[in-house]
Amino acid sequence: MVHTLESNPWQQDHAADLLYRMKWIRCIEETIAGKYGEGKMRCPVHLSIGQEAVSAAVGKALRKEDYAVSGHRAHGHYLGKGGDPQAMLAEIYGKRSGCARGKGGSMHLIDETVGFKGSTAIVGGTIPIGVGLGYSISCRKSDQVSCVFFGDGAVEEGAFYESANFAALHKLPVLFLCENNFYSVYSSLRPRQPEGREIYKMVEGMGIESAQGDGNNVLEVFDTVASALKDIRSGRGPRFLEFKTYRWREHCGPNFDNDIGYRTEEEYLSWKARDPVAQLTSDLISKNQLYPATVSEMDGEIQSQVDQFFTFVENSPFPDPKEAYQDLFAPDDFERSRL
Amino acid sequence: MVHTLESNPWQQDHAADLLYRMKWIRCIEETIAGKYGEGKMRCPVHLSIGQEAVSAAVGKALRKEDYAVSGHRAHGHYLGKGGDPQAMLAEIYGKRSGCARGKGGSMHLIDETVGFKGSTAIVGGTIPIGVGLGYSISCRKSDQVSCVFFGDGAVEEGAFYESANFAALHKLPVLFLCENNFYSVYSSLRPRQPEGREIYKMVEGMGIESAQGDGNNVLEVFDTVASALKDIRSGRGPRFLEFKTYRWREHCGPNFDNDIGYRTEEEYLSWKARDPVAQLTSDLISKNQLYPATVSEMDGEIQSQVDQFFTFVENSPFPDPKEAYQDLFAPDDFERSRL
Amino acid sequence: MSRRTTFGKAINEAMTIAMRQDPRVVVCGLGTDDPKGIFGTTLKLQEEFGAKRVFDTPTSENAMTGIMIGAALDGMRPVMSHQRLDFFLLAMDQLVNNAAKWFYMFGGQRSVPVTIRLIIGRGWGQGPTHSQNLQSWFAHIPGLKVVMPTTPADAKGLLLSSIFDPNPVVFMEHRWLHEMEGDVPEGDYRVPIGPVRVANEGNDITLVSMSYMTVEAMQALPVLQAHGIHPDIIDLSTLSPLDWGGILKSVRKTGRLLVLDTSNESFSASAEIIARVTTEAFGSLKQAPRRICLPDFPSPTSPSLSAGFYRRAEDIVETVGQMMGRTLSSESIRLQRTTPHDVPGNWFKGPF
Amino acid sequence: MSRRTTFGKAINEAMTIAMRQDPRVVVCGLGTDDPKGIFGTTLKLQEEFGAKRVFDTPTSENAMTGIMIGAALDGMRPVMSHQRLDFFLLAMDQLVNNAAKWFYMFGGQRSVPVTIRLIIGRGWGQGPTHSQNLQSWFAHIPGLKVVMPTTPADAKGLLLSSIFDPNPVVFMEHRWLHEMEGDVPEGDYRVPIGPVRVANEGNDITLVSMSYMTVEAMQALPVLQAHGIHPDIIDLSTLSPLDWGGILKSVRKTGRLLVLDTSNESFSASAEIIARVTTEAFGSLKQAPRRICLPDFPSPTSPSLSAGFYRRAEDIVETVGQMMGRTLSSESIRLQRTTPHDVPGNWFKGPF
Ligand SMILES: Cc1ncc(C[n+]2csc(CCOP(=O)(O)OP(=O)(O)O)c2C)c(N)n1
Ligand SMILES: Cc1ncc(C[n+]2csc(CCOP(=O)(O)OP(=O)(O)O)c2C)c(N)n1
Ligand SMILES: [Mg+2]
Ligand SMILES: [Mg+2]
Repeated sequence: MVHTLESNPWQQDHAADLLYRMKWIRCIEETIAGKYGEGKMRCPVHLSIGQEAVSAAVGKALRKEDYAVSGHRAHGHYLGKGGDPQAMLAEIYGKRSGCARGKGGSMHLIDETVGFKGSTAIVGGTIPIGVGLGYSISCRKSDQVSCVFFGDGAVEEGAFYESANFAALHKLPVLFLCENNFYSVYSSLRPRQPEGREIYKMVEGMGIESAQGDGNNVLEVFDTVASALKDIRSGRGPRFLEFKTYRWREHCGPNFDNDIGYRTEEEYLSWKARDPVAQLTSDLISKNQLYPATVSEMDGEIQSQVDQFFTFVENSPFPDPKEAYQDLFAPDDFERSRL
Repeated sequence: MVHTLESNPWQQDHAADLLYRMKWIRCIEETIAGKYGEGKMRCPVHLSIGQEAVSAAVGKALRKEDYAVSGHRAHGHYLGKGGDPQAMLAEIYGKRSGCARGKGGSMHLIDETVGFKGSTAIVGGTIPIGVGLGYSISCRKSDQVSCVFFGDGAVEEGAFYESANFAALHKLPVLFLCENNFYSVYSSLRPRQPEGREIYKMVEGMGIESAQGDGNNVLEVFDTVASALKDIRSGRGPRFLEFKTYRWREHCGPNFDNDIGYRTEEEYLSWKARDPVAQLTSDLISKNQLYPATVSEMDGEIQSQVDQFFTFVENSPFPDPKEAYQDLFAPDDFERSRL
Repeated sequence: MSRRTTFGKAINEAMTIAMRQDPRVVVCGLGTDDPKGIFGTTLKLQEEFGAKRVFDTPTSENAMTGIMIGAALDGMRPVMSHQRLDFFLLAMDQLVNNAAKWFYMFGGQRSVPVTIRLIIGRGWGQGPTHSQNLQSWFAHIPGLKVVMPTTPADAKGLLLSSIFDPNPVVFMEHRWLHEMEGDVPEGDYRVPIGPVRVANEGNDITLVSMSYMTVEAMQALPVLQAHGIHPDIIDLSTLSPLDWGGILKSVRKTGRLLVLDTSNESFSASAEIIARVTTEAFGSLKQAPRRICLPDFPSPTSPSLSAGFYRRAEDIVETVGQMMGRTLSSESIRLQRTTPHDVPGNWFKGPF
Repeated sequence: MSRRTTFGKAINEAMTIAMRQDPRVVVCGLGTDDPKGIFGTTLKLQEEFGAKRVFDTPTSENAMTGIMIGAALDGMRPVMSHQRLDFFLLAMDQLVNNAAKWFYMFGGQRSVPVTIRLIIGRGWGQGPTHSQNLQSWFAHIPGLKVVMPTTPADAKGLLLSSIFDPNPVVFMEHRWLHEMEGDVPEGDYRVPIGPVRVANEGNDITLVSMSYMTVEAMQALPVLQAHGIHPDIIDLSTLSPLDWGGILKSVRKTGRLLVLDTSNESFSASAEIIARVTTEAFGSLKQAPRRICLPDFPSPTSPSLSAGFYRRAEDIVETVGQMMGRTLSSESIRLQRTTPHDVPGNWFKGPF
């Protein structure tokens, strides 16, 4: 049947595998965007189209048993980590087969089978969670890493700073992964952070080794992340990586919104010209590492899978309304003993 | 009668004035310590004995119309800023003439007539308040400065970080004044902040010009603060100053507690040897800038004033129990129109 | 003079009038000056009043609250907006330990004239952390005023009063009200903080309601009236300090109390209404008071789970019927609904 | 086998037993390993279990809560302590948006077995921000269990149950209980979270009480008995989920309800007790329920202001008397008091 991200036909070829992973995420999100207007996905969705390089590279660099957590814009992180795409889509459609059984929607993704421990809707809310996973890992003396995805806006929350301090203090195996896409909703960095201050440099001052990179260059992202993970696994404490990138569509929802005034069409086009998928594709083709025909094959293969996902999900049952009143508490010992 | 800090007989002599100011604070706090066991000061008190240099120097360097806010250990900051000592003591004794009418106690000092806008009991809680005062000042285009006193522990609160970011972003006239006395209650820095990380350097990374100094050298503190204030007043944004110093007595209460195990007697003695009051005294005497007799005169003058304060306060009336049920809300327009 | 306008525009108008009148009024919060202007409520403010008085902020809810408290202590009158109440949970320390207590704990010297707008989400899969109704939390804290307007006129009049109130005011706006229309007086129109609004007068039963639930109550009204049941509908436009006189007067008249609360049932504001009425007017009660609230669960996201989760006019009709010993059909209300259950009206295109 | 020990030592014992039994139990919070050991409750833990499992933390209440939630999501069972509930206001986002909702909002997959100890201050000039009682806040949030033991045995048994409960538990300790003595069973003694504790059985009136107020109720008891009044005293050792059956059974028997709450009156937990009893057992009530709470003001610092602020056994006796139509003297209680009003006993030397 459909194969998972890890069993894609190009996985043996590093660059092609990364391309596949980016396309996988892109295709799923583009299809969401295309169908959102039908009104069947009745929850806010934050698409990461344009930002796939980070999701793909980090997802590949992490091991399956590593942990990841994220925020509102988590589709890419979840899929990149190997999260079940049908369960994600079903969640967005509010179906019972959703990864959170319809309780959470797009902003609450989880797939514990691949270490994706959860994404939530409060900006910065999972940063401490990810650090706590790191603390737990360190108690178990395992060589797992906990990866925390967040944006440039989340950096402004005190929770980020407090979490960074604790991770540095206890040298926890945490990868702080900041996607700086220059915006928080419709706000540029200007009303939020001092001019000229680089986020990664500030974090360096907090006592965490940090670096910055081009978030649209998937090969570079992979290498940077892989080397940071090696450091972290060897017990050298947390690392902070900032990748500059750009979201193409509106903050929340399926449309483009460069016309409404908070950013310019030119800015968008300049970033679109640096599309991580197109860049890698033309790069590989020009170097003869990939045939144009392979690209089409890849696209076709992915699209047909994604179509199957949507068909399955659209035909999946909704949860019974009564399920709204289930799972408030996990059963405690006394309840279990009564069962 | 009694004269205020600003009208002390030595105010024309810079160094002697600073000495007077330190002694003023020291004497009041030592007297509190001596009398606390009587059980008449029925609220927690956090003494700053040993840390007077910062309070004295900052208080002198600030103008009366500048603002200051502080936290739980605020006696020195309040007195240094020129706060009414009787009103402070009355507050600690729970008397109606207290600066907060007995509602707040030692941890809630206020004297708006000298710009001391308030100290509160939640660690880090007034840091944003002080930045907000700075924002308001900047709206009024006045050249006042808002000085925020806090400790090394408060730096760990996200509120500090968020406040620093906002102050840097808007270039607000705020002086962040951190007294690093190496402890938060009975906790050394070790379980709280990464080893080797200097607080002022971290804050530099947040985008605020920062410096560190010897908090027991009152002349140096004064010069550092005066120069920072000049920068701030000229519109160059906030400044962060970290002064290393040491509290002599227990975290809260009148006793010494070097025996209970969280710090050593040796450590205490090494800091006591650097007593800011004794250091400046011997320095001035050795340079013939001060006669020993003057020191005695100063001590006598201060002690006799302080004794008068205590006598006055101890004989002051308690608030009427009914006052507990007053001043929940300031009267609004509708209530005022009904009066 | 009044004219019809929406709840959201009435809020915008109140802020505009306040800012024109008093240079100490400043407006901030995430997205204040962005193209959407917090559901339209802050549009044009920055153009008229400049970037120093109207500004976007970092995502730092806790410190920003403290910063505006600090500004208020220096005489400014800040209005802060949060697009969801849920985000404001980050700022409870500043709200409760500083704003609510400053005037009292410093002996009545300096009050904190800050207004905090909190928007309550609902529908379109807002889910567990974008649709909380924590009015009972705020009302439990001595020193806070808590305002929850339902009509556009109250939104305007109470917001102006909140801004010029010398005390901290938590001003709660239900997202489903922003596009609702009503008559709104022009100019500096103020509604006092405190008195309840009597939305309908009747003798048979007292409905005490708040915010969007009052809209549902008003939808239930014609059906009840058609069955000869005439309720007092009391809208708690101010939740704290609460106008107990207004409620008790009504219950003493009707002898029956049904409370409609937008929040989860247990330990909600509805409990205080029932408790206070029972302790003070026990003898007037003809029967046990009741309440209609949300179940004690977070709000689920899926439309199939949220469909039955929220209580609506139908439930009010049925419960009132039960209390009056009648079986009332709410069929007509159900038939009138032209929009899916998870949007407030056809104007709502999601996502927030 | 049980022996007499204090509430504080019982808590220490519970943590020791839990840590011995399960390596996933970790204990942290400001001052956990300092010489005072959080009023003695965490003493010796680090010696026995090491610095990785028992540790002091930075003053970062919000992130530390999230960090321990994260650890719990990976199977650990953290116990966090806050020397004052008031400090924990900084962490409401993590508590309410993450801990309380995680299990539900991810469809019942992964629960959060974290226990959060909150100490409620009182007396010796703790003042407005060191003595808040926000149990009604926590109890209003679906997904949180809220425990408030009064006796040393309950402290031990409920803490052990809390630590091993798969859900987040807010465990509230009144500072005035730490030195109180009682019989405490040895070993792994568990008290189920949920059932109320019947502290006294009687037929005349139901006193529903919580935490330290139950101590005051027990002081009132002999005076009431001496006047032939025999109350049911029901101690809400678990506030949520609440054992309504236990309360209703009592009120159906006595027909009278007096609720004793440690918090400010309006919108407090007492309101929910009265509201629920009234809606469900209206017919059994012989008269209006009443409650004894703190006035709706922050706690003042000066001893002359706090003296009348707190409600005590005297007030209970008088109110019960009024409800029973009797004038009862509480003189004997007043005479028995050998300590100033602002300390729990002569052992208390301040400052916290
Ligand atoms: C605490 C909190 N404040 C505000 C919001 C509203 N909000 C949702 S997404 C978002 C933008 C965050 O920006 P960033 O972290 O850069 O992520 P991006 O959307 O760019 O991926 C904001 C402010 C929220 N969800 N939570
Ligand atoms: C939010 C909060 N957490 C914890 C406390 C308890 N507490 C009171 S004083 C203090 C120490 C703070 O240390 P520091 O900021 O260095 O000030 P210092 O006492 O050394 O002057 C702590 C943790 C508190 N008051 N508020
Ligand atoms: Mg961003
Ligand atoms: Mg310190």
